[in-house]
Amino acid sequence: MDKQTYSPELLTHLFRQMTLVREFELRAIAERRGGLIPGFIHSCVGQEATAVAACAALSQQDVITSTHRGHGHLLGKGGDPKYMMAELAGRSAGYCLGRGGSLHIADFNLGILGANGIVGGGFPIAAGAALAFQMRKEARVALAFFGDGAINEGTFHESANLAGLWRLPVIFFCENNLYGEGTPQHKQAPITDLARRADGYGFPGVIVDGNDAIAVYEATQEARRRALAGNGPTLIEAKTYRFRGHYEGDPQVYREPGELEAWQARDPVPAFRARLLASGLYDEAQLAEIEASVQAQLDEAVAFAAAAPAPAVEEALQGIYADTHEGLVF
Amino acid sequence: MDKQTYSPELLTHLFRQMTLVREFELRAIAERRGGLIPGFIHSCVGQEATAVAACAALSQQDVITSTHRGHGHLLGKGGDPKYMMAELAGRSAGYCLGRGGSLHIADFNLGILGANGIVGGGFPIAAGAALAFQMRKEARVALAFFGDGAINEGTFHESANLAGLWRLPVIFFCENNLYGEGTPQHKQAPITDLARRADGYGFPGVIVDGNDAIAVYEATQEARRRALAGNGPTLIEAKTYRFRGHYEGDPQVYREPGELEAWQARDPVPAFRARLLASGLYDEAQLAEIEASVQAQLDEAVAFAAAAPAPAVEEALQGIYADTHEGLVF
Amino acid sequence: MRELTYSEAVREAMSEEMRRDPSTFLMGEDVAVFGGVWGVSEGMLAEFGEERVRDTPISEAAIIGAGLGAALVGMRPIVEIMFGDFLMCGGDQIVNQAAKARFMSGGKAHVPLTIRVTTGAPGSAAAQHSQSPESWFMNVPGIKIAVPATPADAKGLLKTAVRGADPVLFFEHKMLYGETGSVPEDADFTLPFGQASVVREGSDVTIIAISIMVRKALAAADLLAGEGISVEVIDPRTLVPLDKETLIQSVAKTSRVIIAHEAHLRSGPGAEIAAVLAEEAVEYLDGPVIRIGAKNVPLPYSPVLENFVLPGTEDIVAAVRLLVRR
Amino acid sequence: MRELTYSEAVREAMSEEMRRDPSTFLMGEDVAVFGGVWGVSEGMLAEFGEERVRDTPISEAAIIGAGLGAALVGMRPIVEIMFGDFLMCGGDQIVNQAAKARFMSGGKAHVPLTIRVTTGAPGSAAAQHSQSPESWFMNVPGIKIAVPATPADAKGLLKTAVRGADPVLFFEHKMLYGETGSVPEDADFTLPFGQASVVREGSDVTIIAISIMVRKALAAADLLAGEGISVEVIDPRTLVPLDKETLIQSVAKTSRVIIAHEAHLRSGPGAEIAAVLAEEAVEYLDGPVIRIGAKNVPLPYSPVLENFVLPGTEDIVAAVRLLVRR
Ligand SMILES: Cc1ncc(C[n+]2csc(CCOP(=O)(O)OP(=O)(O)O)c2C)c(N)n1
Ligand SMILES: Cc1ncc(C[n+]2csc(CCOP(=O)(O)OP(=O)(O)O)c2C)c(N)n1
Ligand SMILES: [Mg+2]
Ligand SMILES: [Mg+2]
Repeated sequence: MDKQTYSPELLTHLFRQMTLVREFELRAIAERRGGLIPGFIHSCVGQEATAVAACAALSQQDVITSTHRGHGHLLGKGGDPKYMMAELAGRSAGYCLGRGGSLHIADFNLGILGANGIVGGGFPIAAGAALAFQMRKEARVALAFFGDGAINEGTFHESANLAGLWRLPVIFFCENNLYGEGTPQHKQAPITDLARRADGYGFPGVIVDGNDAIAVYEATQEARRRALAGNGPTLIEAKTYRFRGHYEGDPQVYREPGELEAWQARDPVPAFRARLLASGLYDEAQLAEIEASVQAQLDEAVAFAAAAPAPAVEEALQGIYADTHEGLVF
Repeated sequence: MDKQTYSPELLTHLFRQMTLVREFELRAIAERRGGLIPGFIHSCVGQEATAVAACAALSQQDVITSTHRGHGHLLGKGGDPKYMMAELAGRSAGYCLGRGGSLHIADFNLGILGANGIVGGGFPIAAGAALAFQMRKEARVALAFFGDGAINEGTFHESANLAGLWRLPVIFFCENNLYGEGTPQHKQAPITDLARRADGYGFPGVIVDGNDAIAVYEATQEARRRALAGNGPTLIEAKTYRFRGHYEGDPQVYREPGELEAWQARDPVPAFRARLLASGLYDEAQLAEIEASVQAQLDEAVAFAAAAPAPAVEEALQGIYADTHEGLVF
Repeated sequence: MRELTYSEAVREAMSEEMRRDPSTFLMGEDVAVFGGVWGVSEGMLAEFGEERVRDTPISEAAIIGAGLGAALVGMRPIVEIMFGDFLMCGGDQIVNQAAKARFMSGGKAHVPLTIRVTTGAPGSAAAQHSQSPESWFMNVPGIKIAVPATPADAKGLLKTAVRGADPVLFFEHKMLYGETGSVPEDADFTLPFGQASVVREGSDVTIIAISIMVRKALAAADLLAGEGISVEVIDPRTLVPLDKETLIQSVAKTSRVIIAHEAHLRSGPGAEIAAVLAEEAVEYLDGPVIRIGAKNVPLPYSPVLENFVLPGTEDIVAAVRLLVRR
Repeated sequence: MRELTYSEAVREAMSEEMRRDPSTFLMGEDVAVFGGVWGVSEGMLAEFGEERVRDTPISEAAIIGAGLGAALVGMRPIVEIMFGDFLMCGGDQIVNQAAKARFMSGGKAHVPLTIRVTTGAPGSAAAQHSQSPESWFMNVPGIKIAVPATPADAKGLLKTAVRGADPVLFFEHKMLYGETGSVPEDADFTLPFGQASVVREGSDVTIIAISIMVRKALAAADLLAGEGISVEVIDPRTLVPLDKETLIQSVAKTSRVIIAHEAHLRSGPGAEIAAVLAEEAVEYLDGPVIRIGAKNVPLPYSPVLENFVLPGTEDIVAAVRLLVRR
């Protein structure tokens, strides 16, 4: 890591956002226990590097499709923790006015086309957005986040084929965290390196250490360059691990002994912190200050969510159609 | 081709059945024009070698799933042209009692799990049959026929993944005839050798000359051996070409100039005939006799179909459920 | 007004909208070089080029979902699914993605996506190519459903669908493609969703007829007029939204009602319409709400069987006589 | 009889059938090691081993279709789809393959395939994990649909489904899993499809309640009894086949009817039931057929909104009062 290659803005951004994602998840979990948050949480603790660094390689005009484990992606793409927390709390001040919850957060201004409760649901959407960019000759890409479990859905195949065929500016970003719910990756697919699948669609598949923010950033940047140059999609497989249950409350009966501990030793957030310190570009005080600012931001987010009023019941019937037809209930 | 490797029974079978498939299609087309047959016909003229030789490598206990272009598969697997022709004519003497037609012919005794009107509909069914064989420790395989267009359906991916993962005794047999309806293969997928896709599922993909019956037979036999040995699926891609329209009546605006003629020069039926003669194992009279017997069989089939009565209207409401519930219409 | 076929009317609507708005394009299996298996988009490739008239792989989920993705970033796609029977191959992208995107995002997503799809039995096409699947999606809030019965309605409703900002399932009946009718030339001719058309006025019985059954209802009405029975024929034109008012008013007038569609009877579109009437028009009803539709078996191949399963003019006539003579 | 939870009843039915018949097995996402995300198959892996209790990849079309393929060659599979919301990911294998295989083959295919799937809103699970999609498949001839409301019904109907030779969609309501009830111990206890259960007899109003709404209807009936209103509660138990007779007889007695389900109102199962009554029981009706169900918007996340959208006991009570006091 050196100054020449990585601007301080970038490094600070990566560190701050990874910290934010980690702490956001821990706060959300605490607030769920505390009763502020009514729904499920699928936290991405342990996967901060993929979410943040992949998004860091994108422009604001680029778009992403996210998943059930989407908080990191959304924060990475610029999502405001205030509106996210309010959404998790089911308030109308939230991103989706309390109608969507964790699984459905979207912000079209930030290029977040939506988290998704359907595994594999985002693939065709990302391909379609990329098609629009290509047709309009815009220098934008679409990135689809997905898991090692999701790659086995038919939508992956259909979308990868379409994207490869039309050389769409899309990046298929697989967070291979070794499990889909309670089923290990090796019991979901006959191959371990999922990047191999790209060849069947005529585009490159690359494997990257998903706990190394810089490696993720570089791979994504390269895929984006390819896409913008008209060379089509890339499949990036980032090897990573989720530290908490599939959802909060998951008894986690399925883990291999010692596996969690081994991965925790490679926790991406402290690893990146240590690297920044080692590089000499940052000192402890600077990082602590960033960390404090994250905490302050989250204090504010939680306070915002807690203070926000619950939606009025009539809101339940709003925002379903753009074109209403007077006098008709439908 | 020599006596040692290929028994006269096999060679005669291949020649006779390929001739039967070709002539069956031509008869069916004529009878459709003549008004005996009411529905669409998707003929497999030009693709006789794949259908017949792949099935020849199977046992009667093995099963196949077929497609909209299924007459060759069915005849290859032992289907009786009489009941097929009667089905095409919509008579209750037909395989499906006139309820299914060309797209839905099935014969469970012969291991024909069904033609299919849904492109890609047969993949999971073949995988499931193979699963049953594996669980019951039966020495049987399932073979799924499909086209170069069908491989882009999500069901291919999900089924190939499942089959590869569980090492199911299944053969994915792709008849790559260069078109899906009016769209050329290279406009449907970014790769031309579809066999490449097998690697993503951890099993071998092989390419074979689909107009060479012996090559098809050998590849299928090898795949079957693999499957029975517990080594899982094989994807066979047979390169071939369809000589007639996607369906009868197709204006065929989409063909490359000269393409049809080039492939007709490699017509699998006369090619195999010539090879038999050249081998010295057969003389002209023997082959002509086989051809005459095919014609006689088809005369009989057409006569059978034409003479068979139309179904009684009440039959329309029969055969939908196994378990009926007295007094309840549902 | 000149006469157009239903097929030409659909093509004209698409072409006009594509000329009008560069963000509109068409994609689907064989829509370009082949011109659509029903010939509906013939000639459009030549006019608009392969960027905007796109042949796709055989991948219904990707086709629908890519349409959705393009719509979410500002395009106005028309996607074609060759047969309504195949909708479930991409069903999730309809019910969980396109239909819900706006609501789930708190009203922020715009989904100007039109899914054109054929419906109905073209004759001996058997169980997987003959269905009328309109009602499979009626339970899903967020998607509108149009079922035009005439060339003019096809044009006007399709243009409304394309210009709108909501996802629409647009069902074109295969056996109507060749039917002709006069169609307005005005390039801004659109028809509102949720407005039924009183196709024929009458006083004794209301027939609420959907898609191809409008023709059959009119034929029945002609026949019955000879018996002195005055039949009102109403075409809802869109199933979601449904113009309850017009239906209820007609029943208030005639006090007898028949609902006719080609979809299977059980839980077809007629179930919802009958339920609406049983709830909101029951005091006007003098007799049962009769539904006419395909019998509850998959569509058979043999013409004898298929004719028996499909609803026809004679079924409507018989039902009207039953209602009137009770 | 001992008390079991609904969840235990489902597990017992599966386990008994698997002990009885080696051709029965269970597969689905996380059904083995995890014991099912709802815990329904907990312990079954230990008893039956990983050959017969199989975790699958996340591939709904392959899961359903592989179940069908295995059924066609003589197995008797139970496949689980975790949420009813995901059924359209494998929808084609249900509607065009499993449902039609027997009919299209002229009655020759046997399809002993049971598709177990959860339904209903578990609370703040939002639009893609809360749907009650029963009616999406009711229009499709060839597949049966069960909607058990009690542990005993769950056991008896599931065993019938597994032993039968037709494909069945078996909807288990997530909020019923923890409910207890007495369940027969007889290993051959089965319940016929197409036989409604008169859960509570009454004379003033009939409530036809589906799945979780049975409980809410009973609660409403208790409340209303205090007001001197006698409510009959009927649970159809299977939607296909539907026991029209019992429903009609009840309406003949009470002349007032409410249909309650958690599915969205438009084209929910209640549409079909209301239509049947409007056709076959109209002469008994004294007042409108009232449907109660989720409002026609996707299920919202926020509890305030979700409660407003979902139907509750108070909606039933209000509807009954309206009907009786008219
Ligand atoms: C179509 C569909 N099938 C199943 C589920 C249930 N489900 C939710 S998350 C999940 C596991 C996903 O695994 P993976 O893609 O690896 O993502 P991860 O949870 O590991 O981030 C499953 C099976 C779903 N939401 N949608
Ligand atoms: C799910 C589905 N999508 C589309 C179709 C329409 N269709 C029928 S055959 C066909 C082309 C199939 O191409 P291929 O798989 O190459 O088979 P071939 O016709 O060349 O034998 C298409 C698009 C269909 N029947 N089912
Ligand atoms: Mg995972
Ligand atoms: Mg082909």
